[in-house]
Amino acid sequence: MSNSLTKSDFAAKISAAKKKIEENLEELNKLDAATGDGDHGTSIKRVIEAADTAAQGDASFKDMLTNVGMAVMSVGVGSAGPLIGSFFMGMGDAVDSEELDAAQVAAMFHAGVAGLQKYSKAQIGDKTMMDAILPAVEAMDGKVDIPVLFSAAAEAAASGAEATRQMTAKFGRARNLGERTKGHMDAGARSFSLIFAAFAEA
Amino acid sequence: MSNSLTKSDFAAKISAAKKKIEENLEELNKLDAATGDGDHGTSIKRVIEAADTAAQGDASFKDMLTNVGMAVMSVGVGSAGPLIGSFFMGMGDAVDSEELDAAQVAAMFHAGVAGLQKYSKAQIGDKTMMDAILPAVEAMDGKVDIPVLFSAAAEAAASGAEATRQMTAKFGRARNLGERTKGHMDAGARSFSLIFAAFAEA
Amino acid sequence: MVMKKFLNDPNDLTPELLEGYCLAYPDKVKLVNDKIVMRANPKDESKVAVVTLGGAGHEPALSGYVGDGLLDASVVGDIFAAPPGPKVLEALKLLNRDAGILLIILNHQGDVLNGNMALDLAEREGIKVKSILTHEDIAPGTAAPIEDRRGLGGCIPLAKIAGAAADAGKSLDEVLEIAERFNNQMATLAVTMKTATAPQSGEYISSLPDDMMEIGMGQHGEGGGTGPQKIMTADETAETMVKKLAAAIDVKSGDQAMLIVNGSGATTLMEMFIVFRKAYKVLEEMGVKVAISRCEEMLTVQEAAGFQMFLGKVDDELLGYLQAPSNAPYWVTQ
Amino acid sequence: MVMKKFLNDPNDLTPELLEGYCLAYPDKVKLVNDKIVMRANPKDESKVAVVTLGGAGHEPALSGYVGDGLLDASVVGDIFAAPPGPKVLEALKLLNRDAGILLIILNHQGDVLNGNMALDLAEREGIKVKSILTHEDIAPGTAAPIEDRRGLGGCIPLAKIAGAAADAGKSLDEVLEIAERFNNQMATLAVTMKTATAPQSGEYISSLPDDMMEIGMGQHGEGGGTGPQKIMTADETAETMVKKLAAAIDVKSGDQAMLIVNGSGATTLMEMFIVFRKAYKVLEEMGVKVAISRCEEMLTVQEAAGFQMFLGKVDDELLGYLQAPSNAPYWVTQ
Ligand SMILES: Nc1ncnc2c1ncn2[C@@H]1O[C@H](COP(=O)(O)OP(=O)(O)O)[C@@H](O)[C@H]1O
Ligand SMILES: Nc1ncnc2c1ncn2[C@@H]1O[C@H](COP(=O)(O)OP(=O)(O)O)[C@@H](O)[C@H]1O
Ligand SMILES: [Mg+2]
Ligand SMILES: [Mg+2]
Ligand SMILES: [Mg+2]
Ligand SMILES: [Mg+2]
Repeated sequence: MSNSLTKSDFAAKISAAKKKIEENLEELNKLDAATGDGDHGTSIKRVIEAADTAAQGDASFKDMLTNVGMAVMSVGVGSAGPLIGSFFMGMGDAVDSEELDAAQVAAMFHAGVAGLQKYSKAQIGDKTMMDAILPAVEAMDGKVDIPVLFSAAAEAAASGAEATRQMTAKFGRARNLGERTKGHMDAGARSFSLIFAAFAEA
Repeated sequence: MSNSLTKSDFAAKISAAKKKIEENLEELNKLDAATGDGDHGTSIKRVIEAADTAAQGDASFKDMLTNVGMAVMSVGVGSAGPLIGSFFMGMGDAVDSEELDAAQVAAMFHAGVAGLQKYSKAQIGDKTMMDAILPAVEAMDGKVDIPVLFSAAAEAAASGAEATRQMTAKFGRARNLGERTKGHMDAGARSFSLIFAAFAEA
Repeated sequence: MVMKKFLNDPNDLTPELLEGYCLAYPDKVKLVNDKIVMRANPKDESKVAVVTLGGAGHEPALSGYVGDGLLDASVVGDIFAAPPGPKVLEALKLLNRDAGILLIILNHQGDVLNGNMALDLAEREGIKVKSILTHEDIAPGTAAPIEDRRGLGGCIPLAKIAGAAADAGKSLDEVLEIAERFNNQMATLAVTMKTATAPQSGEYISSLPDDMMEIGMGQHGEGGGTGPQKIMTADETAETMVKKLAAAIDVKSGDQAMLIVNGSGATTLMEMFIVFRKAYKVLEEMGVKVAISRCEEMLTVQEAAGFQMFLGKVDDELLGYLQAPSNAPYWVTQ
Repeated sequence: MVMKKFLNDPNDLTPELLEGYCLAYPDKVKLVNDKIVMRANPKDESKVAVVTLGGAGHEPALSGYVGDGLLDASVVGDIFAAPPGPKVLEALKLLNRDAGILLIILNHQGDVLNGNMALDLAEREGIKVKSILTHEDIAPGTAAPIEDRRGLGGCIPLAKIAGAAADAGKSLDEVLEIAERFNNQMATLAVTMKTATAPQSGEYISSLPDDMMEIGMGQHGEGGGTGPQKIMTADETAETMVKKLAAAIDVKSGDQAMLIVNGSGATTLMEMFIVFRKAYKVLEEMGVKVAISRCEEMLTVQEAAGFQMFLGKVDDELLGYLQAPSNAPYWVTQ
């Protein structure tokens, strides 16, 4: 992989993420069953499949991201749609060329976080997907090499997801279980550790 | 026991029947559960308790039987109420004195059967309480000694009930199960074998 | 095992449920003589009264259908047990009128015995009453003797028709004739997935293996069906059942029908809609017009999973009565 | 294990149930753009429209309450999942009018996120819409932050009030004010005895030991309650719950209230009547008048056993709207 990210590079990463999510579907449903309603695997699968389909067209990189965002929002899987949809929509705001260097990739992901935060108030430590996403995007800062950037993100997402085991859920359905959520990894965080891992591998 | 049957003799027999039914409540519910809805023990218990209460007053023998019949009919336990109620009501039709000899006792029970048959078309072999009642009442014919009359009735009721095991139900809820009722003793027949046994013992 | 039900003393089940019911809908129904549910606003005595009887435990049936345009009274027995004949007589006495009374009896032995006893007693007292026996279960086949064809949920639309005709001022003979017409062209078939617990004893009523269902079970879990079979899809179940029903009442292209999916208790309305959809489509393909329908719990069997599918052929007059205004707690039509 | 449900392909659940529903009540509701249930006879555009959104799997809620005098539309998501914001926007566009639209959102994160997104998008398109958030669950206590107080079945009587006020010609601000008044004086508490199976996966949603029940569980079987406790009698359960509800909305002697016992699925109407009876009596002792009530399955959780008890304080105006004529399939008032 060259040291730039094009639309088709990113589309390939999304495809890889889709494959990885599909492979781990059962585990994700089980994680959500422990603290929520047991559908997160199915939901995230539908989200990432919608993203993958929307990423295929011949729109510009920017428009591709907006399309992916809208497609994800329209999936209709409860919270995951609007949250992850606004993440991709947000990314689109920061992209204006067809080839990004490492700093631009990091900026794209930061813009995604900004989009997501319009809808979610969850912070690090609240036991949500944020616990994987926020450290992953932080870890991209200052990287010059794109593969290194994605590996760092994947590593940070993985340990962020791991850390959710010790946390008490503050958002989503799991919030109602309070202390009883301790000891279980958050399903959404696990999804994003898988997604960032796929981004790094593809 | 003398060789005549008074109202209080018969009331004592009803009390004995009540005791016997109460002792065998579970078995009767279980028998009905196999071929019906599992409530026959509870139903016949309520029937015989109502009969016992109604038998206590100081009415004439004839009126006592009518009162018992009406009380049983008013119990509200599905089929058992009207069937057994009309059995006692029918008995009342045949009684006109306060002391009956063996032939009059047999006549009283035959009149009971006639009352019952106004409402039930069940015959011997149809796997109902008739399979205990009809042979029991037949067995009373020609007896001169009242204890002998009741022993003969009890014996006939017992073997009549036993014989229902081989039968296919033709009446009541059990009818719907058809062939599947074979192998189970009929609950109503078992009740009357217990009742006639108590009549013989008291 | 502890029953998973909200109950107090099992002996008080029926009085408590009736009291709660009448407290919930006091503008529509009232409880008289412990076990008789009557309209809160009785109709004019010049009109025929329509009465039914049956055991409790099937809520909302039968008492849920007492109200303007529907039943005048329902005489309630204990759980799954017919009320005693003398209690039915009390209701007939309360509603005694020159116009007469129609007594709807469902074909279950207890109901028939006690209903007939009440009719005998009423006749002796000079009460004008006629009866109609519903027996629309087609599980044993339409050629089966009447004793084998149980009265299932079809008594409810039949009561709606009789109630509307009576409220419209028809004579007793006319009400009976109209109700009999419907009685002869209606059919019900039940299917069960999970049996229920008898609320007094906590015992399971019958049972079904985990992967089995049974078509044709009675509404107390008693048999009568085709025996346990592997669970089918909603579409297969609906198609199998509606075809049998259509054949039984001989509906043909151009006919109008009423279609009801009546839930037994635990089966969700979601499933009932899915079943209804297929049954409707099968009828549509046959050219039969579903002119009126209901999808809800009408006559339940405690927490059994399953439903009764009902199909009745209707003409414009019957349809008019089915669509006429009514104000029973569980069947309100504007 | 095979699920004891009548289903076809689990992926088709929602479209099939919606199609079945609209086929069963074609004179009242119709399906638009796949997932929007609208009145078959739309009301005059001069009147405020009332819309809600929510996942399927809770039938008859929410779509069962679309009809004259009640909702104008319900936007339906997949089983237990909020519909996407863009789909909600479609409904708002279809009902766009100068009089404005009231969007009722139940406080569940998915509904809130997608509802808010639709509101954002609608604002950009110049659609006049305001929203109201129901959050009447008192399981976490009334002092708990709003995020913790879920929107349960109370959205249905609230929709009845908003729908009746809108149909009566009230302005958007007036409808909102009236609905908010009720919103601030209503409370719901749920109790669960048996959890349900998710119909897509066949998995049990949560679980409860054989001799346990839980007060305060959410309507998807998620927790939030006081934890499992030994099964209480119907009277104890009713008394415990109604007292908490009465305290939460501070009803006092002389007040009028609406009381609902809303079954979760497998709990029988028999049990609900018994529970209602005791709750009514406790209120009566407090001097609170139950001015209107319902006992039925309104917002279910598949075949879960349990119920939601709802208590709302009403004044004559609110009571008038609750009693006003309506013709939704699952809430008909003459
Ligand atoms: N407000 C939130 N912000 C960020 N992530 C959230 C939020 N609420 C929930 N999540 C994430 O969503 C996951 C659950 O997703 P999913 O099961 O698809 O949605 P639902 O809760 O609608 O069933 C949780 O594990 C958590 O990571
Ligand atoms: N038509 C009938 N004639 C005589 N006995 C009958 C008839 N129908 C049913 N029985 C008897 O009644 C018994 C069942 O009684 P019970 O369980 O109390 O009534 P139910 O069927 O209403 O639950 C049967 O075992 C049978 O002996
Ligand atoms: Mg989930
Ligand atoms: Mg029985
Ligand atoms: Mg139910
Ligand atoms: Mg979900």
